[in-house]
Amino acid sequence: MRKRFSVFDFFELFTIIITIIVIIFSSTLILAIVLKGLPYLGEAFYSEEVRFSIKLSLYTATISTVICMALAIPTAYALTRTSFPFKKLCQIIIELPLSMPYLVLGLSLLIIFSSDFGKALKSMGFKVVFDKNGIILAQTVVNLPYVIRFIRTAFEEVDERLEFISGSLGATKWERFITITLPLSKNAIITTIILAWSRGLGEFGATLMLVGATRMKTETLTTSVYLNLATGDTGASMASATVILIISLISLFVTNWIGKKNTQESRMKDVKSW
Amino acid sequence: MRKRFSVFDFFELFTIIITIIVIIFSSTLILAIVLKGLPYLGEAFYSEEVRFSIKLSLYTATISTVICMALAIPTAYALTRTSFPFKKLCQIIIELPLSMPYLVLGLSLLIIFSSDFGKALKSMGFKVVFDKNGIILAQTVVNLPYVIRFIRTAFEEVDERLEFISGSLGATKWERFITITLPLSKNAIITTIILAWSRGLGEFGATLMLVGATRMKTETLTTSVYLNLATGDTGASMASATVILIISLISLFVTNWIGKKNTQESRMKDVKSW
Amino acid sequence: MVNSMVEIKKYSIQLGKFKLKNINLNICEKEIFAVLGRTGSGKTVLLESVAGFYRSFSGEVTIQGQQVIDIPLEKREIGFVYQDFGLFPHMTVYDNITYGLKIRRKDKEYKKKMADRMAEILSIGHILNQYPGTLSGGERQRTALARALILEPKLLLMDEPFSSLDPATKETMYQQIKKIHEIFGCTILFVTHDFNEAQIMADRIGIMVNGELKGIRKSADLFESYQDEEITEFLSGFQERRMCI
Amino acid sequence: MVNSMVEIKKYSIQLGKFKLKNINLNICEKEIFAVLGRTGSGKTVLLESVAGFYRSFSGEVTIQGQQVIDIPLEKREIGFVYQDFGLFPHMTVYDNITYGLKIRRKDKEYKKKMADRMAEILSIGHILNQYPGTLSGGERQRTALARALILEPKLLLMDEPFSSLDPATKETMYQQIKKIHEIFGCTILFVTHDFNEAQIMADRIGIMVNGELKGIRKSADLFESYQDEEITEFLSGFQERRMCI
Amino acid sequence: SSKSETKAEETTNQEQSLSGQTVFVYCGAGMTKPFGAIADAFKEETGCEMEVVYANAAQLQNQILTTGEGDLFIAGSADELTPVKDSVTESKDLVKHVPVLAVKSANPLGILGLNDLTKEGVEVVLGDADATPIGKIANKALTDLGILNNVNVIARAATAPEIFNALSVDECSAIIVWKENVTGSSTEIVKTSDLDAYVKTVPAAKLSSSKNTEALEAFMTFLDSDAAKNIWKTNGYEVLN
Ligand SMILES: Nc1ncnc2c1ncn2[C@@H]1O[C@H](COP(=O)(O)OP(=O)(O)OP(=O)(O)O)[C@@H](O)[C@H]1O
Ligand SMILES: Nc1ncnc2c1ncn2[C@@H]1O[C@H](COP(=O)(O)OP(=O)(O)OP(=O)(O)O)[C@@H](O)[C@H]1O
Ligand code: MOO
Ligand SMILES: [Mg+2]
Ligand SMILES: [Mg+2]
Repeated sequence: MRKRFSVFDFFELFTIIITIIVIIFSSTLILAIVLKGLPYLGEAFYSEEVRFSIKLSLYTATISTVICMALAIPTAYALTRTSFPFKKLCQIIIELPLSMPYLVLGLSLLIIFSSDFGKALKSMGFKVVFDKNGIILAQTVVNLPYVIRFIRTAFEEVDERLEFISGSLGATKWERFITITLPLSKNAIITTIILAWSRGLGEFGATLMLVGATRMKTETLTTSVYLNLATGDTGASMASATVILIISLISLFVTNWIGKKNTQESRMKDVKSW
Repeated sequence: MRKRFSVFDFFELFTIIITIIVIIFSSTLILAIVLKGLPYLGEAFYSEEVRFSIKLSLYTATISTVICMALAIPTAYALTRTSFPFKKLCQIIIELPLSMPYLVLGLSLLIIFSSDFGKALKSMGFKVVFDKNGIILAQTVVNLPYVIRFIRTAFEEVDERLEFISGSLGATKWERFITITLPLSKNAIITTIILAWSRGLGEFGATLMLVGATRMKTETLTTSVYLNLATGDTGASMASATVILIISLISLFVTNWIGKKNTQESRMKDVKSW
Repeated sequence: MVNSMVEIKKYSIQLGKFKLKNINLNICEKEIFAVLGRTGSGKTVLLESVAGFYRSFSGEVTIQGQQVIDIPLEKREIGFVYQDFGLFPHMTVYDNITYGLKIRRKDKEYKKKMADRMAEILSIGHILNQYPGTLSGGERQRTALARALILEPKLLLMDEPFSSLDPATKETMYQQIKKIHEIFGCTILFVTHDFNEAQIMADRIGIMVNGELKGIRKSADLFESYQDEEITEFLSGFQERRMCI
Repeated sequence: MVNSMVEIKKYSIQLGKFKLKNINLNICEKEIFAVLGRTGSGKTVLLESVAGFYRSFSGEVTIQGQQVIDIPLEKREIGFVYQDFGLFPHMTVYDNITYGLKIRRKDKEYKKKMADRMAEILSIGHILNQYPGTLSGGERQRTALARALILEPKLLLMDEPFSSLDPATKETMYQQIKKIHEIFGCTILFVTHDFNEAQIMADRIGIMVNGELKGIRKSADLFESYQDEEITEFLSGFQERRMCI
Repeated sequence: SSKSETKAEETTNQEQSLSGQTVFVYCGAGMTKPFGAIADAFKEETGCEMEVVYANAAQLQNQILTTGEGDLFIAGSADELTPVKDSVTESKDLVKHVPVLAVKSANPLGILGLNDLTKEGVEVVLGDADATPIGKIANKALTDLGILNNVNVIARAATAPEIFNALSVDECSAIIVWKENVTGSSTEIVKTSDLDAYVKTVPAAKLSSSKNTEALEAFMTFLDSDAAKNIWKTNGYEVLN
């Protein structure tokens, strides 16, 4: 009889091998960028243009993520917790832009915000086309369908019985939502925020279409990557890409730390890998 | 005392208003595309080129989704259910490309697959650059970080105690995974598949970089949108975009139907909206 | 006659193949009413019905004269101890217990005071910082009890509230609940499988048989002879044993 | 002496503030052993320890001479009836019950035959198509029992397996489990709060007091005098009541 | 369709020599239409497979440099050859690439030449001055006139079609863009000679990586044919002699 059974059975081994393949591939991908970008990185950090676009990227990605969540959370709530006519249809309309090329979404935005409606907005001081606002808008539109879909899925997984119990203890719908539904979908929401923010940083199809790429005005890091690539300046381009990687790295560290599972919540913490 | 309390309280009303805003916005976005594309749609369907790109789009998006899932599910399992050294680091490496502009990922792929390694692959019959395979690869690379992240989150939410119980009933790790973990994360997985497939349909940044757009050979619907836009042929471009919308619509209907919640699983089915 | 707290009239509901049939019950203010019955006979469904959990039924359930489903959930002021506890997994025992107080915007000191009082009554002081996932069965049950009791509800619905406790702890619980009942003056409707418990605690007892509530009577008269054969059969097992001891 | 099935030697484990201290226990083949004890005293932790749930402990637990944590989980062949049932929420009762058989690649007919037999023994034939979420407490408990029993395990660990059942159903269960025990010849270690149940079912009884397993003796001698004050106190409540009936 | 089949057969009979061979071309995305037609015509005539990768100039340059594959590069302007000059063996000019000044139709602001761009209320969108050839041209032209700093450039776009989009959705009053970009009835080209000095040529550059001399030479010859020139013309390009 095998006394000390190997810790890895075949299936586990298989998953670990796949993981190693994915990691190798991912590292190669990253290295290919970093190796090209590294020699120009110092230069990039000294460039005012790059510093401007770092700020603009962080600013727009953050604001668009906030807007996305502010729209998506109520929408996901309404889609999963209330009943109104044509709900399924509404849901499909909301999710339809999922597979649109970002370029098309950008063009669509350009058409909408160049219409009389957009002109009216502009005269009221809310400029979108060729403006920072447009970057935020483009990122929001690109992300919203996903974000809604993921938060909806998360809310659906929450045990509604706990919400009922919370209600019977005196919590209004709003309080039930804040104290039960939201905390119980915390992990999915953190993941979705990371998605939205990362996509905000990396998006350029819709942005270029709606706001163009005016240096030092609407130039995000990603636009900078694009412009430098178009100029033939691959080094500077990869330097900008490396900056994005660094930002991404920091944000992943931070969110990993926030999203850590509370091991105190069950008896299982000690029990991994039987 | 108010006898018939209004069905909508303020919070619910608020979420529904937000939802309506989102729906209006989403419809406008879609309409702006469809209205431009509709007059050219008939023409598009008769064009052999469009028919080819529909097929190619469906083919590549489907294959890349399959590959993505085939890589992501084992990886997510290894990341959540096994222990190996530097797990947190591995996880971050895998998720780092999240915020990369697709263009950069495409360039990175181009660099890797034009290297001696890529040349060797090519001589072995696996062509990537300027080839269909490249489209699949680009879509896979673009989607993989998200897909892994979402499936990982889903697996983390599964009650590990049920897996232990399954094991104590005689199930090997593989069987536990297939009968417990996977079905319990079904909804999240369906949502992730929709994401990957939709993004596969809509992606063009990485694809264009890696394989360009050769008519009737590597022209997907999305590259067709891009090329027509670049030529100034907005009508044809929007017609292709409308085709994508139609495909998307069909797929959403189908998946909505598959992902329907099994209301028989609890006593709550009758109980909505207290 | 004293005021009636819960009135159930011609209440019927169908859940899958199971039917709760034509329930008629009047529970007075401050009364303690116990429901006995075989497993799967519909006791939990009855309690859930009183709490207004279901929407598609016939007949009516009123609490203090108001249709229960017309009262918004958060205004019903019903304490419910669920058979499977229904604790909030992401909150510590302390946060679970004081949840209702937090919702009512009570200040920290008040919450602390009340939680400590509850913890003392139910002897769960040592687990206040644990999460429900780490608790023992009996600890979970008492946490669920504390969460309902802390709000001093007018109506307390308890579904087998002592089933996971050892006899010694049970005894203490009986005394504590009786004391609370006296102080708050709440009405209690509870389900139990323990005839002894029903007799100790309740003023009246009803027996649920296949979805029908039968043989409602004073708890002292529980073992008096019944017309209904099913009831006799249900009680017989226990009676036999009681005799042989 | 007969062969020993479970051997626990100097077993200690710490979970949060709780400690299970220096457990020593030998359970023979085919023996039925009951664990009594106050709520939160560590009975469930003891059962989980025997099943090899924890990894960081001192001392040892062996099953038929093998360290339990060295046996891969899926080869342990332990039937475990969990206190909170642990049913698979996405499977019907039938699929829950036959889960172990499916894993063992038994054919459809065999599964059906066994499931029907279990359903008859435990009277759950009418709920085979329901999902756990819709079941009553007692139905869940018997589903959990059926899922463990259907595999005819050599060792059966049951954590308060009849707590959600009415007295009449309980009586039937005692008979059925005893019958099954005779036929399969399995060893049973179970936790209960019901002294009567322990005496009816068990050969020997142990009492868990604050993480220590004390006063192990023949079940007939349960109420004989003890040296240990804590045990005497624990048993006293029941004894008093027993006397007054 | 039976007609075209017989036609195809005839051509196959005439010049079977190139069938089975492939010419691999990189072509600027802006010229997708005319070049696609030319490639089709060449294939029909010779049976030679045409593989054309369309993308913007920068992507194409990257692909040429990174992969070291391909036979021919058709760029939007001869300047685009600079980054890949080491990979180019010889190039020849095909057609003129004409930059124009475009405004809303009916020219509401009365813009008659580049100097009018400095007028009050005129908002201009141009290409990025480094990344797009058309942006470089605009900058050069305005700098030569000494008015670059007086022109209200509200935005710069990354591709020519995006510049044109800005005008066609009425987000600006004037643009400088390639002639073939200006389509539709909502815009018009200003008749001025201000940009005549900045006309570029579209080069066809043979790449050093080409291993397919015979087919490539045949195609280069075909590019000089009337058939090819007519295709350029019908797509709004001016053919060089
Ligand atoms: N949604 C449903 N679909 C099908 N059957 C249901 C549903 N809800 C409840 N039932 C059935 O109704 C019956 C009564 O359930 P209930 O929970 O009231 O039993 P109970 O008297 O509380 O039993 P126990 O003492 O075991 O808790 C059970 O047989 C249960 O299976
Ligand atoms: N991970 C943990 N962290 C902190 N305390 C724990 C943990 N696991 C168990 N405990 C504590 O250990 C004690 C014993 O738990 P156990 O479940 O064994 O009790 P029990 O004897 O089964 O009680 P009951 O009869 O109520 O089920 C409890 O007080 C419980 O709170
Ligand atoms: O078609 Mo171009 O070379 O991107 O202007
Ligand atoms: Mg019940
Ligand atoms: Mg226990």
